[in-house]
Amino acid sequence: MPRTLIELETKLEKLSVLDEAGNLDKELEPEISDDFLKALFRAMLLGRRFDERLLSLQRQGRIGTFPPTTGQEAAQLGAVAALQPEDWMAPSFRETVAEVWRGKSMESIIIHNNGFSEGDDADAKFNNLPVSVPVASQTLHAVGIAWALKYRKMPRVAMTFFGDGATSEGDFHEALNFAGVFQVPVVFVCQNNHWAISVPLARQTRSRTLAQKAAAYGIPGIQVDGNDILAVYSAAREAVQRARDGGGPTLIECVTYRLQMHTTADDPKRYRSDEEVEVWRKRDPIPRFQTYLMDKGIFSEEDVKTLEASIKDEIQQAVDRAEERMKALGAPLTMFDHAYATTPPHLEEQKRYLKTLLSVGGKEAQHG
Amino acid sequence: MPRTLIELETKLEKLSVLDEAGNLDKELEPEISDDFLKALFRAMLLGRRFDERLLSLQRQGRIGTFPPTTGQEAAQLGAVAALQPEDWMAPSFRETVAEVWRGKSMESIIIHNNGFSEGDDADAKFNNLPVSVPVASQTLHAVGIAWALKYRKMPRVAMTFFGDGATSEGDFHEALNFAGVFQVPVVFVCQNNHWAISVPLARQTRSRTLAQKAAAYGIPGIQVDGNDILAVYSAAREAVQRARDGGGPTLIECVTYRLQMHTTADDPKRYRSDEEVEVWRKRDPIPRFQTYLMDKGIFSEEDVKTLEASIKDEIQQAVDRAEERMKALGAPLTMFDHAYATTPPHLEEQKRYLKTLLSVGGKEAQHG
Amino acid sequence: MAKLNMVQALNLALRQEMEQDDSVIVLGEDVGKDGGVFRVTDGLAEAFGEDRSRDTPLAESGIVGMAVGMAVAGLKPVCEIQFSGFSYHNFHQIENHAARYRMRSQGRYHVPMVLRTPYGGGVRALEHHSESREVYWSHMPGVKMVIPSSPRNARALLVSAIRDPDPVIFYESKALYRAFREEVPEEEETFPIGKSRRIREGDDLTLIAYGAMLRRALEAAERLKEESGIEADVIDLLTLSPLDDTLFVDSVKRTGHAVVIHEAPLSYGPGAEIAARIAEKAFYYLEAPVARVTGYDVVIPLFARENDYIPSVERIVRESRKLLEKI
Amino acid sequence: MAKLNMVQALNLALRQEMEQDDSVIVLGEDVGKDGGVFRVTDGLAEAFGEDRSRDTPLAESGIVGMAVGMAVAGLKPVCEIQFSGFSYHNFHQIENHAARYRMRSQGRYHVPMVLRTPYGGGVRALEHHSESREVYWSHMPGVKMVIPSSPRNARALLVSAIRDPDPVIFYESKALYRAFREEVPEEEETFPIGKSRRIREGDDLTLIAYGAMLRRALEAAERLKEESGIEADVIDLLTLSPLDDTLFVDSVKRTGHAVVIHEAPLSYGPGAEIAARIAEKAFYYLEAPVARVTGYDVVIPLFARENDYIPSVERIVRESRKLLEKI
Ligand SMILES: Cc1ncc(C[n+]2csc(CCOP(=O)(O)OP(=O)(O)O)c2C)c(N)n1
Ligand SMILES: Cc1ncc(C[n+]2csc(CCOP(=O)(O)OP(=O)(O)O)c2C)c(N)n1
Ligand SMILES: [Mg+2]
Ligand SMILES: [Mg+2]
Repeated sequence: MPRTLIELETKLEKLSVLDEAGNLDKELEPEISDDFLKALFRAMLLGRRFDERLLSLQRQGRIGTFPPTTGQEAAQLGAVAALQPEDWMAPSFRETVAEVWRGKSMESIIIHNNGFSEGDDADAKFNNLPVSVPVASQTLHAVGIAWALKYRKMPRVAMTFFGDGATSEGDFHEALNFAGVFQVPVVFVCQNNHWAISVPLARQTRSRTLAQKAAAYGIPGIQVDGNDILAVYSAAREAVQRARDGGGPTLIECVTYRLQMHTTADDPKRYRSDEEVEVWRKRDPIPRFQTYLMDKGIFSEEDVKTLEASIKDEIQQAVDRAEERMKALGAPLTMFDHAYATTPPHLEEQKRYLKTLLSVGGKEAQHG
Repeated sequence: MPRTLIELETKLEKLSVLDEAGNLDKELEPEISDDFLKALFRAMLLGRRFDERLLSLQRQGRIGTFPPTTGQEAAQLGAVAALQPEDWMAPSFRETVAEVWRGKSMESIIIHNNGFSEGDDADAKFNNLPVSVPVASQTLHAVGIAWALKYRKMPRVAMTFFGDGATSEGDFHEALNFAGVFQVPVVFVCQNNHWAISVPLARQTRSRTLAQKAAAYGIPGIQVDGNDILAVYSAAREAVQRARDGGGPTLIECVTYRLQMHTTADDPKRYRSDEEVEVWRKRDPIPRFQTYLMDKGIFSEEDVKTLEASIKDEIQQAVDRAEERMKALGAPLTMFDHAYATTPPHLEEQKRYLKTLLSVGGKEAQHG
Repeated sequence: MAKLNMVQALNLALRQEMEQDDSVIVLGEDVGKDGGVFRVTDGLAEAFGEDRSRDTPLAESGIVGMAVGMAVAGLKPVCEIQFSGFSYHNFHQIENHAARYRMRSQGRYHVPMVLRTPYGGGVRALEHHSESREVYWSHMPGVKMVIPSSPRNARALLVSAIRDPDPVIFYESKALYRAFREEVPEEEETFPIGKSRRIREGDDLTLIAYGAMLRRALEAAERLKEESGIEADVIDLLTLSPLDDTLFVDSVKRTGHAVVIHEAPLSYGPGAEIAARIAEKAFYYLEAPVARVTGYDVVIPLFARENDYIPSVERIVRESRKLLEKI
Repeated sequence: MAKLNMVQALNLALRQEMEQDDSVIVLGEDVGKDGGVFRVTDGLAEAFGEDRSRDTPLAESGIVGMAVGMAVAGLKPVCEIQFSGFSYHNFHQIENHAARYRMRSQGRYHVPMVLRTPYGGGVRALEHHSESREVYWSHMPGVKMVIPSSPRNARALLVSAIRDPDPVIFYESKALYRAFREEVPEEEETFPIGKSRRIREGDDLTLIAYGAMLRRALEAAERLKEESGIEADVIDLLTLSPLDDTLFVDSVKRTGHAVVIHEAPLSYGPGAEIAARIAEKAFYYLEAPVARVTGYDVVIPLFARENDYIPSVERIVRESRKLLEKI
């Protein structure tokens, strides 16, 4: 001292690879096999079409409230694409596209969106936590999992997702601080979609970027164009690798946009302008990536058409299967099933009681 | 973009004015009147001697557990010295020196330390909150107060104190973030005394400084030598002025050291070395400030002696008054007094019940 | 008098209090432009400015901790916590501070704040959006716990809560928000916190409920009368803490039988306290144990099954009959 | 067998479980080198390494949220929250997550964690260091709530809690930590969670208590016998949730009279549930209402007055006599 500037111990960076029009910064292009690129594109498109379908199902009353993902496909997929199945994912509630990539069936998602806990099953091959509704709370679970992985000397990492709004919660802070102190293999992926329901980013925090919040924890932070899947993937791959190599946590801010309503119960017209949405529609991650693939010569208009058809089919089958499966669901007594490993006597008693109620009155005995 | 560094919107700085030996950086010397300098010195010394006296009272069983302040006088006083009485102070639990500066009587502190809520009275001239034991929680109250001050267009500020450990709590994060977003007149004073009970700073967070955590909220942060009252005062005055002028919040990290145990229930030998303590003993804020005053020619060895005698006297009187006052305290029924503005019927009933208990059995009826 | 649903009635209460008293400040997530996810604060930001219906960052402890400070400094904050399932994030700020500043400061400071939050099931919502945990707040010394059951009493109680010098937790049943309309006078109306109300008179049985379950209790009473000629006294608690036991104790002294109904889980639920009070104060009048018709001791299931969890009219009727047969 | 106080007995439980099972991880503030502010984790870091008795940053939600993740990933975390007065900071992590991962994941994940925390008054501590809020956890579906009353049962219950596949909240009475010693066998001993125990037999009256109050109940029973020839049955609940009502209900069927004792506030307190259960299951045996000898409905006063808040032996004796005179 006397009056000097504080130097930070880690870098705070920004990264973009493909611009809005799909033009490539050659130097930064990540090496990805053609097959993997195509798989990513399919997953993006499937995510988009599935979201559209869910929205129409919701409008028809065939599913309940859900949070759309349109516009955020690159942010989610670019991140999870860097994981192995045995790595862990701790999602928030808006990572449907990432969940499907990681083995969750669309059928289950529909069933979950109909209020059946049976929709919360998951592909055992993947270590995915179920969705977590309380904002930011799951970030701590990811840290705990990463702690366990490090303790068990397993070469795996945990990745957790959350929104811009989530960065305001105390749990976000505690998670990043713990991760920094314990240097555990966790990657924090913030989908900065500019809105937390009706609250715009500028009212969420005064910091210019969310990535710079990493400075508070002495960990690296990077802001990427979240609608640029190559940028997201590059940053995620780097962070995952660092975590796997014992280099500790990273905060990745993916700058993206929620093109739809917060959930189907929300009306965004109350708080944001169509013009703003239009600006972001032009930054849609899908056409941009498609341009890149076409420029690269590994994808044609024809391929897109074939893909659209096969996706449509796949979604339809999932809807059909879900609706079929749901006919057999609904037995209320299952509410007692997963309360504890062993159902304690008082719950057995309550279960018997509900059973009696159901048997005497049929459904009518129960419903108000 | 493409890959670039993130620039912060506010400065993160370090400041020191007097070095360990009391040598001055002339350029940075704040303008303070001689009388004010002397008043500060008296308060520092009084704080030290009072702490010593409390420790001996505690060892004699004449007060309960308390958190000593020795070593942190400059950090506390330098900060509150920048306030007006009508400004607000939201302390944690270790700001005895600051509280006494702001009108709290030593007598009350002794009474509080004996488990009497009557010790929680305060000088009505000052807007001080009572001590807050849950770590970091009071920082939010300061933000709320500052919000009210801004709303009411009052030219006042709120200052809140907390420790290095407190920066790990979610409430700290939420407080700084709210303060940043609302740009309210609040000054966050972190007394980084290197320990949170047995946990050293390096295990509390991976960030190299605590001041840099301000970057997460887009607000200015400054690290000062917390054992250098001139540095603390300079930084506090600047922050208070900025807040008063509508410039919003500041985070000040005062680097200091807890020379004593965490509380009298703690044994620091379990977790830290005498050598470490010795290093910090040499950085004691009091001799350093004394040297400065003597070098400045406004204070002599003789003055110190006179001061010590008057302080001793003042403390003795406080002890005597407290012990006298406590004789009259202890009526248990007061526990119902400040529960609600109007005591609801069930509490009246419980109060009557306790009254009966006390009257039938005397004290013995109650105590187990 | 206009016919209002509960959302509109609550909005009226806020609007009128904000008009009269510029220390009343609404704050919370999405309470500004959006008017709250249930629209309870609709139009307040337009009418009174953004500072008076203040959108905050997404942090419940922050909202409540800030409100505590605002209240200490003389304002009357009315926080909205978007769903009661997220009010646990601010639990420590209420238990450790809102409930204690008066005591801790020997009366110098107090915390005239309201924490409004939607609770309960029945609207086909996601996890954490349907539960009832009113006991947490009812057991907590230093706060008051209020649960209205209709648009009119919601409005009157919210006005009283805002004016109350102590912290009030105000649970609003989502199922009631738009369930029905009621005449709500434009003129000021308050209802004392800490008072219950008799809603229906009868000598055979006492039904005790609050919030969304009050309506079901009333429906059950009608059916008991129609189907079996049983006349039920129905008590609406309205305030859970401080609990007014005078009306239900008197009632049970006449009827000898009581059923308490709530959505919250059975064990250590509100019904336990009601049953204990009745036993303490009307023991020799009781002809049968107080029956508790409640949620089960599990987390309320996702919405496909929530109606099997929440006490139904049918179930209240059935348990009431069972109780009386025991005479 | 060694004579151990409760701190030592808990330490033994941790030590032995950690020896046997390297998935058992202690974590919390000051649990490492310092051995916990009450020394319950003394020596564990030395014996098993710092990762096994892990000092964390100062953040309760962080500790518990991290533990939830550790448990989901297959470890058995034992968190220490330094005082139960700070466990509200992590309330949402327990209510929203620890209690629900099993259900939410349809049984795929579960949360075998323990949250140990000192509760209750009687040690002349600061504000927030003396309260009893066991109801918050007892009412919460998906967790278990245990409160031991002696070194030996504390050790046995902690072993059971650590091995339990579901989350257990484990309240330790500070007043009991060093109050007395008891023979605690070196060999493994467990005690089933969800079971109460009869500690003393008698036919005149049932005293129901747990934690620190159990000792006072026993003392009261001795005095009742000596002074008035009254023979009390004494039941130690040990687990509050799931609540074992078999013993106390049976007992009341014999005695016709019950007194329940706790430090927690009266209203919506544990005693309410006990009283309601007794009424439900032994109504026709009850000769008087269940008496509740409890803390008052205010925040426990600072330590100069705490003994006027906590139920005393004298008060238990008095209320027991009053109850029996009513026969
Ligand atoms: C703790 C908590 N508080 C409030 C809510 C209600 N809520 C659900 S989503 C949401 C906004 C989240 O914003 P962000 O983190 O940006 O995620 P996004 O919805 O944009 O994906 C809110 C307030 C919640 N689920 N959890
Ligand atoms: C929320 C909360 N958790 C735990 C404690 C127990 N406790 C009291 S002081 C303390 C350490 C505080 O460290 P720091 O913030 O650095 O302040 P210092 O004691 O050094 O002044 C702890 C853990 C508490 N009072 N509040
Ligand atoms: Mg968002
Ligand atoms: Mg410290």
